[in-house]
Amino acid sequence: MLAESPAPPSTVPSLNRADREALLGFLVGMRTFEERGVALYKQGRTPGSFYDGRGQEAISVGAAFALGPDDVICSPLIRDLGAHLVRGTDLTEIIRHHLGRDNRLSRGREGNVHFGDVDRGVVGMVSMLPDMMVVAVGLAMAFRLRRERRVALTFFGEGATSPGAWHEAMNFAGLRREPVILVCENNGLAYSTPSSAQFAVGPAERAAAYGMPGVVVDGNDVEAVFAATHAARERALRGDGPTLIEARTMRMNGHGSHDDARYVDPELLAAWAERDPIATYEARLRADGIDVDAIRAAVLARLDAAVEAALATPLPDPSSATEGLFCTTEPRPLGRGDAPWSGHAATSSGAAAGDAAAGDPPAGDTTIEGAGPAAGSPR
Amino acid sequence: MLAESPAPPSTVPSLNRADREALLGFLVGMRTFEERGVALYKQGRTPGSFYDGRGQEAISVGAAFALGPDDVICSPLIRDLGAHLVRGTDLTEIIRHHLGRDNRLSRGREGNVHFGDVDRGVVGMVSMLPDMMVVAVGLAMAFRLRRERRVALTFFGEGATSPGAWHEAMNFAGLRREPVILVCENNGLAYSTPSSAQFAVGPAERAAAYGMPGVVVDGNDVEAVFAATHAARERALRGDGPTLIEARTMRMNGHGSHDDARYVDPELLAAWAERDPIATYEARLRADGIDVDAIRAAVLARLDAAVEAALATPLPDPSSATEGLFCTTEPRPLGRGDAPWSGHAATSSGAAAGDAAAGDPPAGDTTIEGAGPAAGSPR
Amino acid sequence: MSTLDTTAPATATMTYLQAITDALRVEMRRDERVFVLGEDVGAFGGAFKATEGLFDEFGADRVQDTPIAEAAIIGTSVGAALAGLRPVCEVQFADFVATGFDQLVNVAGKMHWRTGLAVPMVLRLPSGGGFAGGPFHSQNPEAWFMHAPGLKVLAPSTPADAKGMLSAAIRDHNPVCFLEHKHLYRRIKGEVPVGEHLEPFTARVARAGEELTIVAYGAMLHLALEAAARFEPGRVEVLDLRSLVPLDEEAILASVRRTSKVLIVDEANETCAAGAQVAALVADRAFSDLDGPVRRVAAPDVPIPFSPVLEQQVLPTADRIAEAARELLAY
Amino acid sequence: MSTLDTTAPATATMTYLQAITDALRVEMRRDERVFVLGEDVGAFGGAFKATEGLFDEFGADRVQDTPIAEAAIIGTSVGAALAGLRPVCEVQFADFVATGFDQLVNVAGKMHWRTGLAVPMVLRLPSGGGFAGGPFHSQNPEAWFMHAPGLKVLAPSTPADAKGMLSAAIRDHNPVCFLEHKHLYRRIKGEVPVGEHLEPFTARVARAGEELTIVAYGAMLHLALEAAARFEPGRVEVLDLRSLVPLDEEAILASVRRTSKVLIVDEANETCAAGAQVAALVADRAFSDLDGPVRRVAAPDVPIPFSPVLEQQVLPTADRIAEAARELLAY
Ligand SMILES: Cc1ncc(C[n+]2csc(CCOP(=O)(O)OP(=O)(O)O)c2C)c(N)n1
Ligand SMILES: Cc1ncc(C[n+]2csc(CCOP(=O)(O)OP(=O)(O)O)c2C)c(N)n1
Ligand SMILES: [Mg+2]
Ligand SMILES: [Mg+2]
Repeated sequence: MLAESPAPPSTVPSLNRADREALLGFLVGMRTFEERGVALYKQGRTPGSFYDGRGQEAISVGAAFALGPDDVICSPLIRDLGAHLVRGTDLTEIIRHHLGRDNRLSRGREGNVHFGDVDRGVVGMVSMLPDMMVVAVGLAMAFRLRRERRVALTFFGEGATSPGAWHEAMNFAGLRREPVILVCENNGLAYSTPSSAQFAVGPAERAAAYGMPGVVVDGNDVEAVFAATHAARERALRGDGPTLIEARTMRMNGHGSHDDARYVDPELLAAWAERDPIATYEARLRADGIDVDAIRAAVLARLDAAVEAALATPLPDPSSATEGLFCTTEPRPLGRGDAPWSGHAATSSGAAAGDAAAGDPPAGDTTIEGAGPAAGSPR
Repeated sequence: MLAESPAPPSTVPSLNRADREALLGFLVGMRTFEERGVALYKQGRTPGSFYDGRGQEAISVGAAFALGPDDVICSPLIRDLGAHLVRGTDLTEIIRHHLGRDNRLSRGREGNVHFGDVDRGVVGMVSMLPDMMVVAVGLAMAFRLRRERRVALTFFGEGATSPGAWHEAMNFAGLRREPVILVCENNGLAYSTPSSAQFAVGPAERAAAYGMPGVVVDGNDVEAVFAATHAARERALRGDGPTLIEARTMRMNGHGSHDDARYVDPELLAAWAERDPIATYEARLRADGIDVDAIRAAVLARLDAAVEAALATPLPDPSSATEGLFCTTEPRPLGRGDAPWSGHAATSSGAAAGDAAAGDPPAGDTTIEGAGPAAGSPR
Repeated sequence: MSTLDTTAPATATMTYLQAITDALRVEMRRDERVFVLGEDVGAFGGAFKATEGLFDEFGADRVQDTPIAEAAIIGTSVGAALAGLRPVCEVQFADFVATGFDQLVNVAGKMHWRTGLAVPMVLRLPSGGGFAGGPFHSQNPEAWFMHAPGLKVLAPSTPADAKGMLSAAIRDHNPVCFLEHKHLYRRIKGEVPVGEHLEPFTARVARAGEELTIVAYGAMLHLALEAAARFEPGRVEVLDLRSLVPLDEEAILASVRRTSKVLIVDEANETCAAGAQVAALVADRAFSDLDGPVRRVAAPDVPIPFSPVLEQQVLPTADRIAEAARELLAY
Repeated sequence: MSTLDTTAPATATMTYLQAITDALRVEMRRDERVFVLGEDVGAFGGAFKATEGLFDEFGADRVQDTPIAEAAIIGTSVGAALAGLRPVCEVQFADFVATGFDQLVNVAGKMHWRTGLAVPMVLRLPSGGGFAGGPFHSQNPEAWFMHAPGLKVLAPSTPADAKGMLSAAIRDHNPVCFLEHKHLYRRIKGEVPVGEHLEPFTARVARAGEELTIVAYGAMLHLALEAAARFEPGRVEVLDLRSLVPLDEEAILASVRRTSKVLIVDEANETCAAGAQVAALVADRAFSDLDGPVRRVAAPDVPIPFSPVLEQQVLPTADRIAEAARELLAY
């Protein structure tokens, strides 16, 4: 038998009420954004294609929520909009990007979820799967070589465990104990291809073949994803190397908005719909007395404003297309992302994540802009 | 713990006296050939480079010896001359090839151990590791699709388990249960790089991550390698899919003849020298009353004659270099190799390998050309 | 358009995409060694539906879904080809071929020359831009293959050629990179011979003219025709290369000798593109016939942008082709 | 040979290989962000000994042995570069770059244009033939990189250039493919400035002449010089490209405008090689200055054979270059 769980985390991360409100804000933010995105695409306002992560919101939100500001995400993929929201990337910019308007993230050069945010420590993806995982291992190597207390985190689908790049990244990470967190979103499908036609042995089980723990987690439970990522981050910061987290979930829409996904068993979808990560979390928070409707309303208001602003944005200047192939000035460093979890608030570097893990956030928290439900909603 | 051994083979293969004589002939044939090869290289008669498999002879000889005539080897690598000898490729042609003379195997287009023998079901290697393993899986797929009772066998070093191609080949083989035998020669070194800098978990242990058995075998024991390969072949013919065989051994010379391998611990070499696959096998056969010296003499005589013939061969016609980039006639099919093991002799197709596994070969064996020690020595 | 058949076959109207599916179906019916493999090509019918219906007709053994692993798709195809089968593999987007590049150039391309073993396989590569696919879904990688000895490289522009050349590629004994332009899939319709149909790997005069030759292939052929139509009939000739390896050098030279001027269009990035090779050929072997510089219209050396306004700035357009043609005619 | 230094530095005699090692050492001493990685580059010093001594001086963190995994070598270098380090990675033979091709062209090459993030890394590629290396140890893959936007491509021919351009590549903010010709490693010696030494990414007139320009780079530069020396002094000019991306178009055009004739030499396979791009450039922008066809001497489109008698048939030789020059001069 392969080891499927790591040693228990040394500190149990705690989430306070504001954290939970924030998490729900991000979950709802991702869902509503993507619903709007599908609509804009179907209205013909979004060029190219549109991809969403319906049903998988808890993974990118929960994982990113565990990161400190100096950690780097490389890269959120097509189901991982939540990670961008947690890091604080401006919502209007993201919509501009999707619409092919001028924007700070991609200048119209890239579309759909192909973007990062240099200023917030998020490296944009390439399509080739899972190339950015290899790059994440390289970032982690740099952190290790410089003895910095930061980690890199990467996302990939279960289908993306088949390309050779996955193996090379796993081998480098495991062999050299790089401080990297490898989040596999196992939604059982790679486009139309079920896992049974993708591999003989599941991703987490395979982690042992690289000398690293493989942890299976409920990908529809945002707090479970958060806790697993937090533990993996602590392990990495301790110098113990990488963790593969396999978050089990279901892709509730087609591969992209062009795909009606007729090949998916409706009963399976219905069963997973019962476990919707947002509905279940909302119920839980509502039971705790949190004003879920206020969070929803705040998120929607922001989204409406952002869409309006984005639609009013001009297209990029055509002549800009050929600029900047090469870097001719001093390279821009990766910036620091938002790290909204209260456990990071004790320090601004995130270095003391483990230490600050327990208890409520100190007063005067400066990491999160604003407070209350709106703090967790996308900007 | 990962499973490191498959179900026990359904039939125990038996080796009769002639088989053992043949095995020793091939082992000695490989050793003496390569010693001569090093000398020719150092004399400046061999262009380019020279690679040998000193200390690893038992692996390619033992593995190839288990194959039936319709099985395909894709590909013997730089330590695997023995596989070519077992399949019956003409020794003079091989030397011509090494010397860059005109020859039927490569027409002077390729050098060192980069050759196959189309007529004997041996596909020549490319340098890129382990690309030919992927090709072997494709051959096996064709055999499966056509419901043929044959297997493909591939060789690779432990260092060649790091490239992405290895993972893709393992995944395709394990997932689709291809009839392929994956022989890993773990000599602890990849050029100057020890296994400790290559991977965190050994190759055989990793086989489980692909849903296939990983078998560790003493790579210096030709009969052990034969038995493991035989079992893997039976398993493949039963439709149960691939086996990874990790044959543990030691590279006793440098990476190539240009490399003095100063980086290898002399004590380690001395320890492995005690376990030399040829000396130990010779002692065993001598104890059984086999005339080892006669085998050696026969091998040497053939080698001398082959070297002489090769040195008298003209260089290829320069204008031939640009011919035949594309195939313009009906493709040449892969031919049938020698299958000298007595267990194959009952049938000519090798289909009954399992059935014929026990006992002495029937009289009137037509698979092996000739009889006695010379049969096993290289031609 | 010549065919190898001697009798004039019946035709049907098909899109470029339907013609490709038709070729696969006809060749699979004709030769049971032919099979297709790739990501999602099975019951789903492929990302572009090029293999639609084949799974139902031929079953899972001959229409194989694979894991996401381009090196294995190509490499196992090489193995199957060595064993005597005729794999037709699909890379979901041509852009992803870079992840299986080594198997293609080092294993497939060099096999016959090195060993005498044939590798009869086809690699279908949905390529090209024009629909806001962005930097990773718009590439035209053909020049990489042209610079790798041992690969044939085809890039048809019409439904009939797509069918005839894909069928001929499947019957060829060599590894063939078959570039099917995604932007033509559903936009271009034409008459296509029904049943067996083969096209040779040669160029074709798509429009005759006396004063200037425009050399193009794939999606660019249609822009070249559009640009040529803006001039008086008989002035601008358009040569559709169709095949890049082998390159129909005689057809190119014959046309340029007649017109004395040449404009070469590439959708690919300019440097070292197919058009550079055509320009080098003309500058060497038709030099004395030239009455003007060898001009090119190609994508500049940047990735293909997503936003349509940027993409149209980078990709050649009929306007830019016509403008360059006008200048050359006036030279 | 221009340098960016203003004072004339002291020089030492070095082989091409020693110059490379020297550049690595100087730059690693100068900038602690610089580190090297690759197969066997550590204590062993690399397959060609290019990193000899560096492990002892800089330790295992800055001179890293890697597993055999070119995609990971390149891809982790991209990551390290994004984090602000300056990786210099070695592919053991340039031929093996095909296994890491995707990371190079799709990740490294496109990063800055797409995201604004710089990828300051150098990929050292021991390339070229001439020593019976055979089909997999003799390739010249530079045209593939030239056709992939966002990569700089250098190919020095002298020890001083090897040092100066490698140092400049390490300080460049972009991914640079550095083609070091294996056959020059120990055969070519020259004076090399000691200490810091930078060369710009421009071409250089290696020999001045009035009647014909031979354009070459890498190992071919030496054959071109040998061929040029067979003619009267002042007749044949030899231009050493040194850098392929950026390509010094002005230097090429200026030379051809002066001489009116051009011969381009490629060790790489002819189709779509660097020389095809140079030919296309000349045929377009120097057309009116040309007094003869744009000729090329290049390897034909086959793999590079092992047996020296075959290899010499395929690779350009001084004889074949001189013969083509003679024909052009007489044109
Ligand atoms: C190397 C490569 N080959 C093919 C593709 C085309 N492709 C895009 S997404 C996808 C399916 C990915 O499945 P999975 O990794 O499970 O992610 P999911 O879509 O389920 O989130 C495929 C095949 C690609 N992006 N990269
Ligand atoms: C893809 C690739 N990268 C690099 C090399 C260069 N190379 C040739 S042999 C070798 C070491 C191989 O080690 P291993 O697989 O253990 O085989 P061994 O030499 O020990 O038999 C290396 C790195 C190669 N052949 N292919
Ligand atoms: Mg999936
Ligand atoms: Mg080894």
